[in-house]
Amino acid sequence: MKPDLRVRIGGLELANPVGLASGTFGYGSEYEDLVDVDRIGALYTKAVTISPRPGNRPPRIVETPSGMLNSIGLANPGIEAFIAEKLPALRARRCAVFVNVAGSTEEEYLEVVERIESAGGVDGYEINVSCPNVRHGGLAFGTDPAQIERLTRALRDRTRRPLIVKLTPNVTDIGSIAKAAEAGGADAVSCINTLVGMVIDPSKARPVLAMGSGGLSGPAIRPVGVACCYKAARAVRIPVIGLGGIVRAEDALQYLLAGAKAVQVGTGTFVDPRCAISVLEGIAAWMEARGLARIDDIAALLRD
Amino acid sequence: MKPDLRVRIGGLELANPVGLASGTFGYGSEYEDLVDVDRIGALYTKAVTISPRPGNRPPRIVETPSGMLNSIGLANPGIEAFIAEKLPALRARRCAVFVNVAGSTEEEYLEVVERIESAGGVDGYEINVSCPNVRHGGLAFGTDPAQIERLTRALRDRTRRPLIVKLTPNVTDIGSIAKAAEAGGADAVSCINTLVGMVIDPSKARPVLAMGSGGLSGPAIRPVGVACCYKAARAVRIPVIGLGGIVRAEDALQYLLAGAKAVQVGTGTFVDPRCAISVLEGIAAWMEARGLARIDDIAALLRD
Amino acid sequence: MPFVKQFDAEIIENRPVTESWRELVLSWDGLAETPAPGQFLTLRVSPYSDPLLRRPFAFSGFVGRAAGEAPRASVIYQIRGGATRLLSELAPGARLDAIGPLGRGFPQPGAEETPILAGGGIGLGPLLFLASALAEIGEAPLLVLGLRSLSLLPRIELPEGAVLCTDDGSSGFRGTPVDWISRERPESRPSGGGAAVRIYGCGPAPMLAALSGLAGDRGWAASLSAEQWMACGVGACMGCALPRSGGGFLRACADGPVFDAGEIDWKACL
Amino acid sequence: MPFVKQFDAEIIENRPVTESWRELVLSWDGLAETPAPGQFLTLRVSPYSDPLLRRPFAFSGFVGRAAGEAPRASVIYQIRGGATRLLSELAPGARLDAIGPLGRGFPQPGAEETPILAGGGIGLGPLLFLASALAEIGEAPLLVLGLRSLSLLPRIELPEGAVLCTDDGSSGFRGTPVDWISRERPESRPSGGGAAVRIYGCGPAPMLAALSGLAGDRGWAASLSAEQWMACGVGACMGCALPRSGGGFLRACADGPVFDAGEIDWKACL
Ligand SMILES: Cc1cc2nc3c(=O)[nH]c(=O)nc-3n(C[C@H](O)[C@H](O)[C@H](O)COP(=O)(O)OP(=O)(O)OC[C@H]3O[C@@H](n4cnc5c(N)ncnc54)[C@H](O)[C@@H]3O)c2cc1C
Ligand SMILES: Cc1cc2nc3c(=O)[nH]c(=O)nc-3n(C[C@H](O)[C@H](O)[C@H](O)COP(=O)(O)OP(=O)(O)OC[C@H]3O[C@@H](n4cnc5c(N)ncnc54)[C@H](O)[C@@H]3O)c2cc1C
Ligand SMILES: Cc1cc2nc3c(=O)[nH]c(=O)nc-3n(C[C@H](O)[C@H](O)[C@H](O)COP(=O)(O)O)c2cc1C
Ligand SMILES: Cc1cc2nc3c(=O)[nH]c(=O)nc-3n(C[C@H](O)[C@H](O)[C@H](O)COP(=O)(O)O)c2cc1C
Ligand code: FES
Ligand code: FES
Repeated sequence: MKPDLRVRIGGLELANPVGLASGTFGYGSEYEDLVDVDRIGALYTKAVTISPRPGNRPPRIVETPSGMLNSIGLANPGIEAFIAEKLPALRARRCAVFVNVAGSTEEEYLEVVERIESAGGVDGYEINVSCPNVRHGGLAFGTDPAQIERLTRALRDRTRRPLIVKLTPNVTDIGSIAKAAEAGGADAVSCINTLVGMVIDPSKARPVLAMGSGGLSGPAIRPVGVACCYKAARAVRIPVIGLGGIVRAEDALQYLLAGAKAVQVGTGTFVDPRCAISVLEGIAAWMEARGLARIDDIAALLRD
Repeated sequence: MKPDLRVRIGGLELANPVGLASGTFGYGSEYEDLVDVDRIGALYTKAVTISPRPGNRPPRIVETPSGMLNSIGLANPGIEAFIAEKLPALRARRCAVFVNVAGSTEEEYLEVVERIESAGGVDGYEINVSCPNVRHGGLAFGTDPAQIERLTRALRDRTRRPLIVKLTPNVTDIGSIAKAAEAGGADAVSCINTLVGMVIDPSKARPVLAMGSGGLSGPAIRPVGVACCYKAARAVRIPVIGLGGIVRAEDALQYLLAGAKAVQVGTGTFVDPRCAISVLEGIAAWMEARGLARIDDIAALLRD
Repeated sequence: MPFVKQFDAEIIENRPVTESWRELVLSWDGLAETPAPGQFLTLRVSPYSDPLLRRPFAFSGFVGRAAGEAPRASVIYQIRGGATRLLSELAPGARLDAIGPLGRGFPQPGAEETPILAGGGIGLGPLLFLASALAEIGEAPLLVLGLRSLSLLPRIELPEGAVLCTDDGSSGFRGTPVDWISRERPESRPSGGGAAVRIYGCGPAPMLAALSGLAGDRGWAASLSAEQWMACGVGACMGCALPRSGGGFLRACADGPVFDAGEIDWKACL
Repeated sequence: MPFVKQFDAEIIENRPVTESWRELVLSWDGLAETPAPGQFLTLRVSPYSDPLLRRPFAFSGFVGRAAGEAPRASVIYQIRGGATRLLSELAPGARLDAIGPLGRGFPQPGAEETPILAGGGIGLGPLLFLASALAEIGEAPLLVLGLRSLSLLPRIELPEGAVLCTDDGSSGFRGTPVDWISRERPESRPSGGGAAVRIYGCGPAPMLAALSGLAGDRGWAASLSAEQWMACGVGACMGCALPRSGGGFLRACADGPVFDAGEIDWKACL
């Protein structure tokens, strides 16, 4: 019997649990020739901010053992150009589309969501709270439960579409942050965003990335992501979406067993554009071999 | 001209900046046939606790991409057996010996240090504050600046030997923790300890480690360690000792450029027991090629 | 403690013995100590950081220095995951960073003891080594080997009289080595004397538990080789803990890998 | 947009052309589009996670489908770090996951433009490809190559009339390609007409900056191929940013790697 791969986030039904992570798949068209995006459950756009942002000075990426650092710096054309140039093609997608939203103040987040709500045509939002809050001394929104709850509540007032809060692992207690998002009315949390990291080139005696530090992603961080997901899934009742270092179906199964309802593939797409599709096929085959009917049945298997 | 490799931690002079990390080199004798320990700057013992601890149920280790998880669980013979059986050989070492100290309450830490102070023969202490504090709801000492400062101050009252506080990276702001250790009177901080991680075996639908989660070490975490070290070195004036994923001299140079005064090799010794020696030789050769006279000259090169 | 050495070994041979098994022969030129059956070495299979850790393998044979030829050590291994896959791709002439001999090997049988060697899977290598070492001191040890199926029989010369057991009955006895021994060797400890039999076991954990149970029932001695994930391989990291009978843990690498059956709680290893 | 494909390429040849350079020939059986000079492919060199990311390499040649033979694409690469070291160890017959053709290649020279191809280092491959493509359309392009020393000259057939420049004067002209061009080709833009010369440049960043400066001074056109770290190679990740003249950034992979000299702030790339 073919397993039922559908999963529900808020009021939205995704065809399957595999998504393409924000910042690694552009706005969906760049990988057109290589990936059949329509087979994927959800596409998360590169972060959109109120004003256009050129992004950080290069170099912006560097490889690390089993991972990579990036300091792209939210490079994006801004909400206006996003709506004019990117949204039409995204609207035509058969998979669910979540816009990843970023800002430096609460108002900026709200305005992006309001503008997209008026334009219509997307399925939901993923709120990137790893950005430094300029009003609060530059510490990221995502490290303070009170700020998270407040921001989520304000966003909740603006949209009935699914609202996902994306958690950063750079905190002492990810469970309390997940709880704050739930209290603020989020429909789901996704975790993890990148870990703060730095690579220094001894021959030049300076950091490889122009910005100094960057965000660590890829297989190197997978154990951290699975542990965060496990904790978050036990802290909240809303769905948890797991990501970090997924390159094979077994990696995604680790997240689903840890309690995630869905997963995302990020850096894995860079390594092999077919990654998300083969992860999806692998999950389905694994469920079929074990006679599991639904995605929820996976998490129920875990014996800890 | 041969560079001067000596570094100073508190009142102690180390012959060179390379150390062997706690938990990866036992009590110094296990690698006897393979490593000339006398060439190393410092040896950090496996954690010592007041009572003997058998450690956690196996499996205790699992490999991850470019890293490994461990949940050894502070397995050690306890302070009494340590003094009777391990200390005599450690005393005879030519390199500096730091005892890594752990406990579940403040009193346990204090008692271990007091007992060793009476016995004598070690060069200093490295305080492992990643252990959950049983009195404070199980959250690690190392995540709370107030607890760190208090514990450090109490330890400071018991010893004039160098006191190193070992920081965990599983916190929102490692700078504030480093500052608390400095305020409490620490002579140095070392960073980083392992990151919390988990690996689940889908075929068995359970975590590979019997304890569920464990500590991630090895090259995978190096970018996180360098970033933490960079931050800690800018937060405090006391020396920072860098570790996490060092396997080659260039890795150690990243830490020294980031502001560390010394480094430790942990998982790297498992991969190649000669690791610490070749790191040391590589640092010396690099300094010589650049005409650097002292270890401090390395950090001065950094252009950020 | 035996003297352990790290050296740059040359691959002399790396030959398929079944679909997923290989026999590796290394030039043991860094010779410090002659390895004993049951001891192991660790290999670093890649200069990259994935796979990262050294991998332990038991010796399956050793040929000392002969006229003009360096000593040779061999290993029989199964391709299981990343490191063994990489290892299988290395050609003769390639070099490997090796450390050994490590751990505590099999003890000699007592004067009154008949050795029975029982095993399967990755236990094959060390048992073959033990069989040839026993043959050299004049013993004619009985080797009882378990396989899932005949097609998995390695293309390796087995000692005379070796008993083959297959799960599917495709060759030899249908059943496990433990089944065979239980049926064919009903004798128990001779009243008043030492153990009649010493079991030497190496194989998957369930087989070790069954061998330990059988030996206990019959009053036989048993020396069993355990497997556990290892990081250091030399006793420093406490990673390879096995549950000790009566509480606490022993290290597979330094206290073992061969243990007297009574030392370990084999059931807790399952 | 050209049509890009991912396919399983077979290594036909992987031959040393200097101590640390190799020429790789792949069977381009996944042919979707014929690559143009200046375009590149990305290769996944290992199934393990270190090295992790795909690596970009410019085409150095392409031979279309001939009777009974699959099309072949070639690449000339330098062993620089982990991935290229691994790549150099692969034998003919091995398979590689390849994606291409990617990026924007070199434009054709204008009717009045004399093409001068200048480069060094890893720029050699794409310039050789361009030279042969230009020769096919009847141009006789001048190729000016820079090397640190004669001993680094690749064992590769160079087009007739190619000028060799060495930093140490061990062969040919002592100096850089930019020095040679500045001295030997003093002409500038003919009054009223188009550019007299189009520089095609590929090489290290300082050479590109110098070529851009020279072209600017002389009023020449210049098409320069830039290098930058890449993650996706298809324009999705914004990782390969290059500073655009007048602010903002362009993507090396999708907007380039070949740019009109005026598009990029080459000095800021140093
Ligand atoms: C003392 C000792 C002697 C050994 N001798 C041999 C031998 O002679 N021949 C041989 O083929 N193998 C032997 N092994 C096992 C061998 O070390 C592993 O098969 C090898 O490390 C697997 O590496 P890999 O990267 O290919 O597989 P991995 O990807 O690391 O593992 C594949 C699977 O194998 C299992 N596994 C791997 N290593 C261990 C372990 N140490 N303990 C328990 N389960 C494990 C796990 O279930 C894992 O999922 C021995 C192990 C020990 C501890
Ligand atoms: C469009 C494009 C075309 C290329 N064509 C060729 C080619 O035809 N032949 C060839 O030999 N190489 C080419 N390269 C460079 C090639 O991709 C790198 O040399 C290779 O990725 C190095 O991988 P590695 O793991 O061996 O070295 P690494 O260990 O990754 O790097 C070694 C050193 O090389 C430098 N480096 C590596 N990659 C880059 C990069 N992308 N940008 C800047 N510096 C870098 C760094 O200084 C680094 O320290 C091209 C690069 C690009 C972007
Ligand atoms: C190049 C790059 C750009 C990214 N940009 C964003 C972004 O704009 N918004 C966001 O929430 N996460 C962003 N991320 C984080 C990823 O979505 C993901 O959380 C992280 O990379 C971990 O997953 P992975 O290991 O599968 O890549 C980015 C990651 C990378 C590698
Ligand atoms: C097996 C193992 C045991 C460890 N035990 C201890 C310990 O007892 N006390 C401690 O402070 N750190 C302990 N650590 C942490 C290391 O000292 C070090 O901080 C960490 O592994 C990161 O460094 P690395 O990547 O070089 O291994 C242990 C690490 C490993 C891998
Ligand atoms: S593997 Fe380290 S103690 Fe056994
Ligand atoms: S490499 Fe991703 S946009 Fe160029």
